Amino acid sequence: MIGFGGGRFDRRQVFKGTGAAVALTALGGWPLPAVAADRVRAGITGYSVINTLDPGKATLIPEYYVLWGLYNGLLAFDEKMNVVSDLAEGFAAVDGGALEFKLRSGVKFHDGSVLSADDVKFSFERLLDEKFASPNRSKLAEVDRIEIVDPLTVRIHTKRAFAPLLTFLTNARTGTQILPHKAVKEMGDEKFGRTPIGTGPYRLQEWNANQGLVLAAHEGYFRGAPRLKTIEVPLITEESSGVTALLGGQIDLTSTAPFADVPQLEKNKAIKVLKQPGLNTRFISLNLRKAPFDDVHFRRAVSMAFQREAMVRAVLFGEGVVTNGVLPPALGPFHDPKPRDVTTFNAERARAELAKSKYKAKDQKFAVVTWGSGWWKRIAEVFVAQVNATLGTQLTVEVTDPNAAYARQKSGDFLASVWGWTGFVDADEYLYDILHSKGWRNFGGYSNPEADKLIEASSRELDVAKRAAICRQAEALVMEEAPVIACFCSNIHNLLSAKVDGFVQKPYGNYGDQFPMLTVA
Amino acid sequence: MKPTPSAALVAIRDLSLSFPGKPAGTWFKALDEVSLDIRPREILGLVGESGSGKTTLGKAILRLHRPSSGSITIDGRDIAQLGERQLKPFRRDLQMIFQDPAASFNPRRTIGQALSQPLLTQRLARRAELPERIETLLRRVGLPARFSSSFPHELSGGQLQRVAIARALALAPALIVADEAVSKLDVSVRAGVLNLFKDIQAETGLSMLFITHDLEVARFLCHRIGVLYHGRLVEIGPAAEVFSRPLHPYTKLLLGTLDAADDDSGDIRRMQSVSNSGCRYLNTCPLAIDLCRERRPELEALRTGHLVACHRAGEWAAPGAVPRRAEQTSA
Amino acid sequence: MSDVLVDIRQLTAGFRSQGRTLGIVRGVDLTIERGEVLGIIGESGSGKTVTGLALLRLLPENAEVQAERMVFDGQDLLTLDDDGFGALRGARLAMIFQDPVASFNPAKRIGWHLHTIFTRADEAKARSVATPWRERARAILHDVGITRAEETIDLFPHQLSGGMLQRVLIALILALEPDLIVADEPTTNLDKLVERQVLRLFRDLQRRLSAAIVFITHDMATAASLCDRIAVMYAGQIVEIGRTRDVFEAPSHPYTQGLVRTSLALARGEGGRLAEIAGELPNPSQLPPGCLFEPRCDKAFGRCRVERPEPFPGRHGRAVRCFLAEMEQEPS
Amino acid sequence: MSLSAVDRFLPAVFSGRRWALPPTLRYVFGRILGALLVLLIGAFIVFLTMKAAPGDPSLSALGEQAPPEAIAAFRLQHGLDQPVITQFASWLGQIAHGDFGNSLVVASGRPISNLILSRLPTTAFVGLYALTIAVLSSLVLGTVAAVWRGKMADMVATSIAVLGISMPDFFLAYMLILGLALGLGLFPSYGFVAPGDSLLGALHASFLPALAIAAPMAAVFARTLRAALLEVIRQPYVTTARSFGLSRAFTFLHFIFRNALIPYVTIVGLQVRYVLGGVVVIERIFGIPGIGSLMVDAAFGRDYPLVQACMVTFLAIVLLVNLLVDIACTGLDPRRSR
Amino acid sequence: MNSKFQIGAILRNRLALAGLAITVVVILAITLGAALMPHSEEDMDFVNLLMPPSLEHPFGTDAFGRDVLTRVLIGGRMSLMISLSAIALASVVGTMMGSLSAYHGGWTDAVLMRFSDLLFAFPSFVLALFLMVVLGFGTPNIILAIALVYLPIFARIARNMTMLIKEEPYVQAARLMGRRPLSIIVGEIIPNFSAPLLVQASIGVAFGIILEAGLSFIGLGVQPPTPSLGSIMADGREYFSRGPWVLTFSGLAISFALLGLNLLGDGIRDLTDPRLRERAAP
Repeated sequence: MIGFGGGRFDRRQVFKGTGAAVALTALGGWPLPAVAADRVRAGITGYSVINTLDPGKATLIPEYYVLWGLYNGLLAFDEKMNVVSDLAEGFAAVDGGALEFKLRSGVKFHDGSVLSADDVKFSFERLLDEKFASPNRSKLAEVDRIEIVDPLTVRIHTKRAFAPLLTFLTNARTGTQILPHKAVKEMGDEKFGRTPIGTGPYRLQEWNANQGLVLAAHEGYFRGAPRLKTIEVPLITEESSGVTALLGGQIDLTSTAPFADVPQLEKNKAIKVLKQPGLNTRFISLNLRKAPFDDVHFRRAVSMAFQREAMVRAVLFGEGVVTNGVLPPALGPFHDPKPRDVTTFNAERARAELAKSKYKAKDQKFAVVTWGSGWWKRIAEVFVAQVNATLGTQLTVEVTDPNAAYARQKSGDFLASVWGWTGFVDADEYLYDILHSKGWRNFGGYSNPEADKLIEASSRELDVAKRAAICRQAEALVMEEAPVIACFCSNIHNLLSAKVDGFVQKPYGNYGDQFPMLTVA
Repeated sequence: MKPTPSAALVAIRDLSLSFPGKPAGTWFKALDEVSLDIRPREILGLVGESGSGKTTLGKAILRLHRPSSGSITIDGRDIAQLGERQLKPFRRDLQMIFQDPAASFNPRRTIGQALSQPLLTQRLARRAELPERIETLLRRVGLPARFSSSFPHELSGGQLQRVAIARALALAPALIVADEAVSKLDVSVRAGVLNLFKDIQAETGLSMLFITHDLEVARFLCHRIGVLYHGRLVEIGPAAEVFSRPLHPYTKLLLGTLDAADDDSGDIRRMQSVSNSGCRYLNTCPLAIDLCRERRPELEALRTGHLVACHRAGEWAAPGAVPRRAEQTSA
Repeated sequence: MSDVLVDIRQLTAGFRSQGRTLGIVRGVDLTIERGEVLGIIGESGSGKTVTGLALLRLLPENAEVQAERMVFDGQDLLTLDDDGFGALRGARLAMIFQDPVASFNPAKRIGWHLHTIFTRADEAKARSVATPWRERARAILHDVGITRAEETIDLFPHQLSGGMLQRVLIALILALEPDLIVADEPTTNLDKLVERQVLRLFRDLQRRLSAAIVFITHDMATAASLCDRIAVMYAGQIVEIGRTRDVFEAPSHPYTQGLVRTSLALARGEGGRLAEIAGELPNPSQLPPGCLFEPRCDKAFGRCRVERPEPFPGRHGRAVRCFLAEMEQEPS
Repeated sequence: MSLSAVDRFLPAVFSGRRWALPPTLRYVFGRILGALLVLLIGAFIVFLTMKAAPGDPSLSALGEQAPPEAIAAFRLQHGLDQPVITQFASWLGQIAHGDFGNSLVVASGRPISNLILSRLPTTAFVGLYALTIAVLSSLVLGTVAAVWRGKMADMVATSIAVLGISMPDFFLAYMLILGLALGLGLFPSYGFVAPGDSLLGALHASFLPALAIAAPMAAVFARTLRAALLEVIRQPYVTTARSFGLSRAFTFLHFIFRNALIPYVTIVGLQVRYVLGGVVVIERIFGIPGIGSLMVDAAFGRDYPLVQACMVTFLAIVLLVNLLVDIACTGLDPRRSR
Repeated sequence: MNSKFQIGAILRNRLALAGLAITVVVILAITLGAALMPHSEEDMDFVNLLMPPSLEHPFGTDAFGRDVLTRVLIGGRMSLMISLSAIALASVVGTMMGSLSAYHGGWTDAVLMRFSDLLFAFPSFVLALFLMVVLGFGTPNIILAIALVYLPIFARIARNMTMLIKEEPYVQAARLMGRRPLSIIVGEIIPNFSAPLLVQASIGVAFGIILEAGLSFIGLGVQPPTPSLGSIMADGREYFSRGPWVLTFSGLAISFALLGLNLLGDGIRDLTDPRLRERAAP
């Protein structure tokens, strides 16, 4: 059966053409509808899997992309990454170290129920519940208890002063978004993950497992119904396919862009490219328990043996900045822009450090683990090529798949592996998790009691400037020992069709939270 | 009564062989309890239509097939169920000449290589002796020694069949099975090869099982003739006897002394023309009676050394006797 | 009106292969009279099949056929285009091949073949037949001795034996009612018993259609039992032709003599040794300069080695390609 | 065909006289039974092999940032801590009830059967589309090449065919995108339209992927058809048909083409394997939500149950097609029915 | 069946000649040519990243500034090596498997053929993908995966041919001499279907290259920095719009090599398959 899309198309127009080619040209793009004033196709590119839309269970970036448009947190980040109010009108420290949040009144969930302090308490306690086994539990690990003062006031008591808490309550990659208590209880966790209900500007209308989702405007949104009635979110595995889809008018914006294409895309008047250094860190993870990386001199030698600038050019096509540690520039005061010797290419010093180490270059024939076929692989290639050239080692690249790579990280079955983290909004997630001897992402087994103390102190310091200073100090101390080989921080990108406006990019790669801001010409 | 084994070079008793048939799970009885002796220094002819089991019998005797049951006794040893390894010593005594001379030789080996293979395998010659041995063999079958370096496709069918005889002779076997050995040859060369068979048998005194569908060739060459019909040996006897006084109705049909009804009876393949109970020839036989349906006839000696498997053959045996046709008997 | 149906002069045929042409038939002269059975005997490679195929213009594309004259019933075949020839085939000329199984379209039932041929025959004779084809099919199958005609019509070729299929082929020819039938070794693949029956059918066929038959065979006995005249081919030439009785009782060419001696000895059941023809057919690319049979001939003399004999005519249409025959006929 | 050896596995009762099934039915029945047997063995081997693979589904399911306690809970919940044999037994038990279990990673918690059922029509559509293009073009190319063999037309058709199989489908896909999508803008370079929504739209949207899959196949088909036609032309029955004076058109259609279809259909059936293989990469390039891209996602995600289900599905499709081709060939070639 | 073919015959067959010529050019290019290239396939040049084709770099440079032509030549060598090894493995094991299975029949045959049927029933790329995920990455595993995909094809050919040839009188004659089965299979049977094996092998090598390229293309390829044609294409795909020459030239290189192998395979088939030869005489 041939359907003609509700009369949008005139039969004669199709067949008047002189040949099949003409007819097909006339059909170009059809029947995928052209951008309509009330809908936008916001492709999630580079990913194909969304498992859950339950913030308490979410782990994957594309999951967050969507749930940022479905939920709100108590707080949010503004364009400059300042913490601002969201569901909470405001907050204040009360005596005894607790934080008191005053909720907006009249905020409605998608199911029409009204937000109350009980929902907040429920959402956080659910996250804290060990049986629930939330991957985001660590965000609230320092929370002692949650107290309902009145239906619109809630107090969060922490075990100790915990500076990162405020950032962890934002609508970012946190999992602390607020859920409706009653609805979750009625549905159960499993079902809720698939039919989510939040306070956000959009609600889930349709979800085809790893094909895409359709979001519909939440008419009762507390900031007013969003302009766009429908957001279609196709999942596009290949980034480059995302670009061709955008250029072909099949989607209107993308969540990422292939680094290589950015310069050309910037020249294309039909689209807009938004970019900035993101909240991410890319490094070579080393296993400090095994030779040769148990030797600090060898680590330093390797760290000084390659040009990070060349890596940024060859791997990211210039779409990123070199880093001297794990804290990315987007963290503002936490980032120390001053170059460090140990993370700066210097062939002579590298060889000098190598000479000091107990290992000989020619004995080093191990593989640097990486995965995929994209730029993750290229990091390892550039790294290995340069280190071999500088030090005379015979390192190789071992490409595997992300799962195997991660499994090997966790089990310690690696010597060096390309690694990195993305979307962390608080310095503590970088410093403590990766470099503290008890940090659960500290796969290399690095341990420095002095650094541990500093990192712990930083999380207790509530004054941002002071806390940043401690963090920089800790990072400087750690990086001298090169427990990981810092490489770079990559830019984040969004591609927008020229017709789309209103998208404001934030360094953690906010996507869904901008859906209500979008306008279509 | 069965042939006495004492005089036999090869004694075959109740040899049966079945192949898996279509549809799966059924079996096709290619040989059905065949018993016969191959005597020293004789050429035994085996005649019958295509599909009668002549070739199968020949190959079973040579153990190119493994019989389902029955025995093949050579030198007092039953080789019917021996494995390939145990057969090796018997191999040199039993050789075969095949119907298609072109297919009898590996196209990639020269005639010389083909002739030296058996000698080397059975360790009958050292490498140094080979050229001389090959030349002798080739001369023996009337071919020039220069053929030694030729490839099979460079020789004609007649020449190749001579080489095949030479190859069989190389091992000085006691028995050669020749399977339609002249039927693919051109008329003008056939006579020469037939003469060669006759000469060689006379000179070496080996025995020969000569399988053919050509009765004239069989009469020319063979001392005794056996007639196969659908896996059953229906008649066996001295060549002159069988040709001049055939006992089985089928033999008579073959010899043209008894006319079959000139129609398609039994000719449609899917209609099984071969009877599975009683006498196999039942459906085609103009002389069949109820007894033929009920009991399978066994080989019996009606004259000295002339055996036949037919309930009504006795009626022929007396000179001048003619059995009445089936219609009359059953009426 | 002449009784000559086919008149061929100097037919040569060969095959192009890898840039060369390999000659197979080398100057065959042949006349076939209406209603006669002409046997062509010879061994494989002697060119008898190619002669037959050339007669019906059925040789494959890489074949090269030339002739001085090819006349069929007063019609010059050499100037006839392919469509014109196609109209002759099936209507006036027909052929039966060696392998009956391979002659049938394996995907179609016997009835389909018959039906197709009825259509073709009616079209060629420009007639319409009211009888339903099934009835015609049944009748014609009965004519060739197939009693289970009704069943046979619905069978596929592979379900029939070679003998049955050869009968059906004969039925097809019967339906076509041609004037000339070329039968190429039609009984070679059959068992002796079936062969006898099929040969009998051939005699029937010839009687009913009063068609001329060219019967190609390598079997002397078969030829003798069926044919009015015999042509003996050797290496692409007719070495001897004449009335069957003449050729068999008094073979003139040494090759014919050899063949006849052997087959007679076998037929009579004589013991002792058979007469042999030594040697092999000549390689078509390395023909002897003189008589083609010379290398195998025990009667060859000097002239045979340098000169190729022409056919020397004799009585009753006899012709022999041998200098000995010439000498016999021209007493000097 | 791959199933021919199955006969030997069938107990004799099926061919015995007690079962008075007509031969064709018995044949089909035997084939189905054989296919099921292969399917079962295949499923078992796939299951065992997958278990031996490195990597951990819990990690992919929960993401890189999952803490250890979540992983332990996940493993317990999905029975991954059970012995392999127990897992296989329970898996087989589920399958018997038409339940492939739930996806662990790719679409966590969803029933795999739903997932596959939702993807299958897409792959079937693209695959059949490609097959149609390949069959139609190869019929023309192959016939032209055979009829005018040795002539210019043959050279052209044969060259196209050789070029067709010399180009990897994914390379061709990119060249098509470059030329027809990005260059001329005739077709979309990405995306899929369900034929249920709009058949014309679906044909348009899937043209490039279908063409990329079809091209190498069309080449193989055309060569097969050419060879088959030339083979049949040499058959004695064709000469016989000519000797009867049957017209060229009739002879070609009923004798030559008709019988050349037998090897042609067999090859078309065999090539379905390649269609399905090609679909995997092509679906990924063009973003088509079919079973091929599902398989890749599942493989990369170590979604054990899903990979197994995909492999079993692929196996089932191939076996089904083989079965159909077998039956079709039995229809085309009466010699096949015993 | 006389499956001997001579160089002279190849030269007379235009297709086979073209195939042979292309294959020779390819082999020369990836051996001599690669050795003569002024660039190294691994040396990175961060100044000349993604340079379009020029005299200095006829195929341009890639994201690391490496010369694409050099990489294509070295990569071609790698791809051919992988495919050749895989096909060699598959043909030797498959042929022995098929021949033994056909020669002995019975349960050996049933089990071996069942196994091969099973491998054959999976779409080849899906099977290769599955095997790669199961076996893990790395060149030996690619070879193994491709070999396993091709194993049943060779087993099948060998089985069918052995089934036919083992009934040939010359094989029977060899048995009558008392020769051992293995000696007969290796000495008498297999050489007589070497032509179809060779045809299948040359086509198999072509498909092996495609298979390897396909695996590399979705990210399961050989380990860097060693290039293979597939991994070069996969890299090129990453920046296809920025430097289309990388994907295009490596793709064309594959197509060229495959063209040669396919033509050669066709040519050998034409020359050796008696059914395809015009009848010289009836």
